[in-house]
Amino acid sequence: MSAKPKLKQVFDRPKSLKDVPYHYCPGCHHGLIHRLVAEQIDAFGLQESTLAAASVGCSVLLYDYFDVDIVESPHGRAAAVATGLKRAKPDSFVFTYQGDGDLAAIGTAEIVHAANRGEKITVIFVNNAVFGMTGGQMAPTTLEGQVTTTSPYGRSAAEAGLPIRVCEMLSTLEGTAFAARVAVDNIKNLKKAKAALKRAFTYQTKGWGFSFVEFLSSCPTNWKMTPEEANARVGKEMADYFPLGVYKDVRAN
Amino acid sequence: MSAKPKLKQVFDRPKSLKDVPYHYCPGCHHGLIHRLVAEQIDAFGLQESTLAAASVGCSVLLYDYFDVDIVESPHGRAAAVATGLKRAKPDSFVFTYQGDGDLAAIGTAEIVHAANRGEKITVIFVNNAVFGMTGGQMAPTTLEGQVTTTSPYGRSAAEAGLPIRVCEMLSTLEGTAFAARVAVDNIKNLKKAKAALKRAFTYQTKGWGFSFVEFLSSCPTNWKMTPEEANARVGKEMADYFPLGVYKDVRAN
Amino acid sequence: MYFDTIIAGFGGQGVLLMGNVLAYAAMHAGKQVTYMPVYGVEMRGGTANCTVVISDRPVGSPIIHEPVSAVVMNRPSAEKFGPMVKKKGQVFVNASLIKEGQFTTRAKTVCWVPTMELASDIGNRRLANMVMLGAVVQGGGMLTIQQVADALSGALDPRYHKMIPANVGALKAGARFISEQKAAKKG
Amino acid sequence: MYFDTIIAGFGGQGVLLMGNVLAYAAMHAGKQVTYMPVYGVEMRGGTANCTVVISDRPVGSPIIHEPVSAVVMNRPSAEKFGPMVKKKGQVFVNASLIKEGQFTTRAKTVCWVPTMELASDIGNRRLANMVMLGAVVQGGGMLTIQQVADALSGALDPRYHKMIPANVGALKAGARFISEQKAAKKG
Amino acid sequence: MARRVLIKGNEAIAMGAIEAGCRFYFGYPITPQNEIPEYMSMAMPKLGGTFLQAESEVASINMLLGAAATGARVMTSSSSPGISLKQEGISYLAGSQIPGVIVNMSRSGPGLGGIHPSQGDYFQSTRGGGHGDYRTLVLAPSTAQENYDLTMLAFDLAEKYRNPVMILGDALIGQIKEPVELKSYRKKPQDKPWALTGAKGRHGQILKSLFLADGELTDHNWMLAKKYKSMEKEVRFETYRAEDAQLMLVAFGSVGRILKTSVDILREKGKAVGLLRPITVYPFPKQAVRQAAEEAKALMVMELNTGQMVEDVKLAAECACPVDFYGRPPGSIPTPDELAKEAMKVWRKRGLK
Amino acid sequence: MARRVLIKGNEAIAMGAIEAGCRFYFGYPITPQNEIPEYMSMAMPKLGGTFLQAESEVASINMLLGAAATGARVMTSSSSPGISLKQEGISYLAGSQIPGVIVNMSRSGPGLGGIHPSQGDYFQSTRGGGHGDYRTLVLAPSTAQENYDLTMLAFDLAEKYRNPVMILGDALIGQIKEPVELKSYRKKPQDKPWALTGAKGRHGQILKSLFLADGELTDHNWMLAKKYKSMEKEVRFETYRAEDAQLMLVAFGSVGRILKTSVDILREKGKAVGLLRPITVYPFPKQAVRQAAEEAKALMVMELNTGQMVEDVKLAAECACPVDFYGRPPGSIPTPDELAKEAMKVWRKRGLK
Amino acid sequence: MPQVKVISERCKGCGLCVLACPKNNLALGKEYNAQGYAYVTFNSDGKCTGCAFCAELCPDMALRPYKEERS
Amino acid sequence: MPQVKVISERCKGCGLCVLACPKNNLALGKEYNAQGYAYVTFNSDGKCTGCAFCAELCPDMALRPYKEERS
Ligand SMILES: Cc1ncc(C[n+]2csc(CCOP(=O)(O)OP(=O)(O)O)c2C)c(N)n1
Ligand SMILES: Cc1ncc(C[n+]2csc(CCOP(=O)(O)OP(=O)(O)O)c2C)c(N)n1
Ligand code: SF4
Ligand code: SF4
Ligand code: SF4
Ligand code: SF4
Ligand code: SF4
Ligand code: SF4
Ligand SMILES: [Mg+2]
Ligand SMILES: [Mg+2]
Repeated sequence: MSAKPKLKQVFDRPKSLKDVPYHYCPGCHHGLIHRLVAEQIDAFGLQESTLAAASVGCSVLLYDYFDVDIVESPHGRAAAVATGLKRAKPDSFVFTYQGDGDLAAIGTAEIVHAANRGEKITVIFVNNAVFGMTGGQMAPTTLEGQVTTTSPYGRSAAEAGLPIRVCEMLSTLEGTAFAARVAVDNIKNLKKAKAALKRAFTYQTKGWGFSFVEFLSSCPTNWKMTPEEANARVGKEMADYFPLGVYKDVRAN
Repeated sequence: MSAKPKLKQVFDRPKSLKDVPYHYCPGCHHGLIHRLVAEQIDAFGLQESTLAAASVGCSVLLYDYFDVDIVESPHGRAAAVATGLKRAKPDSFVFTYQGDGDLAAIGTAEIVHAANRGEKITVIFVNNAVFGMTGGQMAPTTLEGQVTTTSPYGRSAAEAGLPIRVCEMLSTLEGTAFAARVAVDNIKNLKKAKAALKRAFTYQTKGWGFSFVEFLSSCPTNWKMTPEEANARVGKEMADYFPLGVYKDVRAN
Repeated sequence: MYFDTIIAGFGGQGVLLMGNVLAYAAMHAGKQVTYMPVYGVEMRGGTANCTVVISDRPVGSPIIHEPVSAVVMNRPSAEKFGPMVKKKGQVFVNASLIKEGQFTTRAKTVCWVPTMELASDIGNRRLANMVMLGAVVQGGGMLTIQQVADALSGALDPRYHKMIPANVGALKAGARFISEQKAAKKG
Repeated sequence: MYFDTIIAGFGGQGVLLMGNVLAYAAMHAGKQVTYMPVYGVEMRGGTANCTVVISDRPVGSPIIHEPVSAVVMNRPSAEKFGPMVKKKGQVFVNASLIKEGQFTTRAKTVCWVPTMELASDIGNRRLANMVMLGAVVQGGGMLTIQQVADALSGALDPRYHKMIPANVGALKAGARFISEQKAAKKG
Repeated sequence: MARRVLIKGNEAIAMGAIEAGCRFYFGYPITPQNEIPEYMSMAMPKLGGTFLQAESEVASINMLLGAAATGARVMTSSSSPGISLKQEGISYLAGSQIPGVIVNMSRSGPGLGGIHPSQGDYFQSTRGGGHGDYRTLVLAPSTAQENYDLTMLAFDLAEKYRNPVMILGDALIGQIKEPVELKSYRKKPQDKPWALTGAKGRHGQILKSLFLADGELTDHNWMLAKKYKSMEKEVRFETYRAEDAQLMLVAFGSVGRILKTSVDILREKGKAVGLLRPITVYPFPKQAVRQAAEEAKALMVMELNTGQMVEDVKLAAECACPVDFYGRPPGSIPTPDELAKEAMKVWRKRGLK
Repeated sequence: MARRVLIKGNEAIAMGAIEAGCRFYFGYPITPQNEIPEYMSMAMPKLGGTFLQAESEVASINMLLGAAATGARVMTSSSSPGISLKQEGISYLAGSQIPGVIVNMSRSGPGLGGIHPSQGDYFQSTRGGGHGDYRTLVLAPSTAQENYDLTMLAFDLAEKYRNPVMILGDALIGQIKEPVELKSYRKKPQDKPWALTGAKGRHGQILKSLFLADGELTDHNWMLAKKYKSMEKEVRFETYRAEDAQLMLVAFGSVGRILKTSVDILREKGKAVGLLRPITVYPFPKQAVRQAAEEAKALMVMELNTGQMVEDVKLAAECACPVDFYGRPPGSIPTPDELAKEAMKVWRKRGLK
Repeated sequence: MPQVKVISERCKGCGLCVLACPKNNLALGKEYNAQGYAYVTFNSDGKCTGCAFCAELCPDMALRPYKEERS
Repeated sequence: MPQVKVISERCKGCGLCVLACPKNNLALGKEYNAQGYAYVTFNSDGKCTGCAFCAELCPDMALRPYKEERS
């Protein structure tokens, strides 16, 4: 009788995530993005030196999940808070985690200037084209025609303009060293997302400047879709308007 | 004895400017830019339908000079105030007049979003690379190495980043219909400035969208230069970093 | 007359609609009424609840710490709200998802309503909430089933008006179940 | 001892420096002193002024509505501050730029100081402000010229220390002018 | 005949505003007031009005400033942190005398705090959260019906005084669904010679708060102070079973409504307890409180905070009788029973019979 | 020996901060406090510290929040409109218990107003200009020397209470140049176990103001309320010729200093007039005022506004003697003579001899 | 044989793993967990490759794939 | 003959018109106006073309150029 081959666990939680359930809705990508960030913290050995600026949005409870030092930021101000953290503790790894309402609406000035100054921080931008936490209002990144609770007839370009492409806008600034847009709707994209995150972490740990990773993310609840439909929308409509890719990588050789 | 040929005045104040002296320092371009704007108001016959949003900066007393309806905006918020004006009175001609501290620092979110929404307003942006009114502090547009009262050792790119090129940044937004950077340091540039202003006015009066004219401007007082030196700096160092030209003109044929 | 209740369950179970219909019916019956939903972050994670207070006098507080009744449509709700109900109160339990012993309560009366089964019986499992509402009205006695049925056209979005007869059927099924139970107990 | 003055002129005339040197000298002489500049938008348009108060007692208000003296270096300043000076006060007028009849004042004493001419005489027209300060100190009597001269090294940026002897010369020239005038009047 | 509907407090505000002729709304989402922008986004396009979701609360108060400068009726709404961000703009509105209605469905603070009902923004609302020596009228509804009615009033007052008017509620007031009678608004068209409409047949005119010339700002501030004084005639309050009350409870908004039940409970026990509920919290019903202080044996203030309105009550009572206080920071809503118990403590402490 | 220098009030603040170990400054220019960022921009690089000009006041208060969260001593400064914009951030600092020093060299409002000395921000500073039921310690210096000394104190208090501390001045206090004795700061190194320094040898820790669980926010608010109560021991005030005063003047900051001369003038005329000058305006020197109200025949409050601190004085005096008020909105600075005259009016009105 | 353990109390029944599995090894079940979610079940009929795609794409980290150890 | 009138009370002596004039017709004077500025003076020795560059570039609109009317 041949010995049963030993089974090895090929996936586990990153250790910089606490072992607690998320409060996120079924199928929400926030949880997945958290994990990817935590994996890099582990990979770079940064759990003991990370300082995070949480933001206000569905991910406001970030600090219940990440086992690192975290400060709550007022809505939209995470990039300014992170600037304070990094200036005071330049040897720390500092990141923000912000939604599209947080970063692209109320926090526009803070993100533009943090990028322009070339703050040595890493910004995780979760673009789900909607204000999730507050119940599904229009965001600056809401697609044209998309129905939300404050665009009940669909977003109108004439009234509200077209969605802002943040990655592209920030890439025009001299201070932005790395900027990429990724998605986690399938394994291929997930791998690219991991690579982009890794690169962003590299930028900060090497002191190369401001790094920015935009995640296209789903919000089944407020999109009024099943998780599968929402997941599919990320790769289709969203990625159509917000093309995936690396927008800036000043140290690319 | 031949009759002396009659002399005709070949230059006069625009009528939408009140006949009062400016409070500006000798050689300051603000006064000149005021006049160019007023000339277009006259040329387009808009004195009776113009609503302006004044801003906070050396030009805060705009309403003492322009003979049109004007509301004071809190520092940086002129683009939001103008949005309110235009939405409430869509048939009016609405413009803002903002300095680089006002528009490119504290007012970043407001200008980005007004542009992105494609508000049908005209923004006059006076970039003199310094906070004039408050006594010469560093602005987001202050050139690298430039000494100001808050960059006494010269602006450091490592600490403060490089100057923001607003015209370029706003041009990436879908809502920006017209954007140009001009100067008034010599007759040639003055003519181009007039043409750009005219085009911006055309955009608004035809309802074509958001129009933006950035003026490189001098601040002899805070640059600690004579008016001539300051005037020369506009055309040299400033225009080197902030290239003049039309950046966007979506209706150009 | 005074009645209050907390109605709780998963987001998809239509608990807010139950509260709304009840409140609407109370208004039409000339009562004072308040309806109070949970809102904000508390909505994440898929649970929902609302509180309805019906009275002859103006309603002071729309939120109740010790309710006269609770309507619990799933287990987490039963665990959370069961213990809060007054001693003399009633708990209406969705017997299709909750089992005996899965929650505690001081309440004298616990009505086990097999909502999904009753709804299936009348041909539409999705009407489980209306079945429960019928049971609550019958058991609570603050309104008549007819008053609630009459309120449906006002409370429901016109898009759903064609569903009114089915809803009325569900209300009645729930009411009937309670009556039968009572009769059984008495008998 | 109590003395106050408003010193006013064009931005380029060094009026703020005059005030600073005076305040610095007062501090070193062990007096209580305040110096208050104008600031903000009022600075546009090229005029400047400051107020210095010197006293044996703590100074309550650093801003004076009816000053004991005013030092006016140009015509707009004379027009603005001349009328504010107390009846018993003194106005020090820059006679190089201001003519008789160009401003009004109630002040008993008006000293016309040809600052630029006196400064030219000692070889540097740009020291007109120090000439005037010498005149003010001599005329006001709140400090000695020596006290002011001694304060220069502290009040001036080290870059300008090599200019101290010239400054002292200017102070003295101004003081001498006042003494001579007084002597002339008496005589 | 007035239509009776079952609507949320927030919807009542939106509907009241629209009934009062408000056609411009600028806002930014925040719980627990989202039904206001959501209602507006649905209704405005149909009415030819403007709903605009701004990029922030700072932007929205300034859009309001711009639109209101043209003489239009304009509203914005938010909740505590967002209202803090609007303070600079509110101060400008007051300084430039531009009317506007600002709704604060306040949350529990400080900071992000929570979304529980709370009355922690009383000071901010009544004592110039913004800089400078200005005041805003502040209306504190306690039912959905009052939300509707007072919103209409808010627009009238804003224009009458050329001043920002605040509506101060909380999650209870905004989220509650109650029957509301939809009365119709009797329009009083007002002349607005100050409005910016274009320099047609006149010189350009200006709305501003900057006054540089000597004494100008002093005059401006005196004028404003006089105006604020003149607002005192707008005082509104409600009394409930106040006749012969030995202990008079004083509370506004959500606590004010809960206390009615407490008063009933206490009256049933034979205790002569009444309620004075300020409806305008600025201007504060000083005279009514003063009178109550003279007639009752004790006043008792109850608030969802650790003591804010109690200062106004003490200032108004002028030591005519003792003023007790029960404060309860946000986090849970007190029941009528609990509050009745607290009242009884004071009843006994003050030896009332 | 302490060095004596002639410096501006604003510079005194910057120098006091640096002496107290402040190495992080975030600000945005605004008159009349620009000498603070300007001094910092000059000094910080030499000290290995950080001066950062933020894109706005909103950004700067949040940079302060971030840097202070690591346990560093951090300062920001601004003036009225900028302080209004910081209110949300201040509320977050209070809620998350993060220390920080915020200077308000206030301007005259409302709105843009002007840059005249003014005391229109008293309410905003002492009564939570931001949302929620929190308090900040507020120090009100009246001389350049006090600017220096109180700034050092501000850092200590901020850390002691894990709370934002405000320094409230105006153009007079910021722009005046006076001799200042540069005392040296005796460092009291403090343990800051709450500071974010990286999860080394411990789990991650959190600084936050959001409390969602039932009752958690109530507890948090009670804890804060207790803390505010405990701050009362920090009360500081100065009396001037107060012995036997029949009329006690009460004023803070710039008016406080001007009134000293007025008191001298009145005393010379043989009038028993004294001055009580609150140095901390929150906590307010209630007991001192109460005692003055008992000992004097009348109190008189003078402010550069139309009536703010007078409420605190009345609340403290508890009707023990009449409280009169002279207010003067910004626009011109009152002279000692003018104020002495106003005091004489009250002297006569109250029949004092 | 490779296999996947489902931590049923963590599963929210979103179905994203079902989509992710190239071998169709996962399916939403009929049992509800305490949170009220019908959690996913693993069909261990031998098709699982241990590729971990399912776990990688599960937002809630409810899956633990195992694979034979290479020796 | 083309010429330029200087509104001396409006001139701030900045010298930008001096720079602008292709014919060197303008120069800063030695007289001060009431504001204390040494205002510019026009040298009418016949070189002025009435091109108005000076007026166009004067920030303070202190210049009024005149030109023969074409008939
Ligand atoms: C100053 C302020 N304004 C508004 C809010 C309310 N608010 C909370 S989260 C949020 C937006 C959330 O959207 P987003 O940033 O896209 O995050 P998501 O929930 O979609 O992940 C808003 C507007 C707030 N907390 N503070
Ligand atoms: C909220 C606020 N912050 C700061 C100020 C002070 N302030 C007035 S003008 C100004 C900047 C002026 O610079 P800019 O916009 O470039 O105009 P300029 O004077 O250079 O023409 C600042 C910071 C203010 N009035 N309000
Ligand atoms: S509301 Fe949307 S973003 Fe928020 S947790 Fe649910 S799915 Fe995710
Ligand atoms: S300070 Fe500069 S921008 Fe302001 S008026 Fe003077 S020169 Fe012009
Ligand atoms: S490990 Fe791969 S094959 Fe196995 S269940 Fe998961 S996705 Fe399917
Ligand atoms: S992806 Fe995760 S949460 Fe979703 S069904 Fe699969 S195991 Fe459950
Ligand atoms: S009009 Fe032309 S030529 Fe004549 S002075 Fe002016 S710039 Fe010179
Ligand atoms: S450009 Fe105008 S202000 Fe300047 S010197 Fe010439 S005329 Fe005078
Ligand atoms: Mg979002
Ligand atoms: Mg500028």
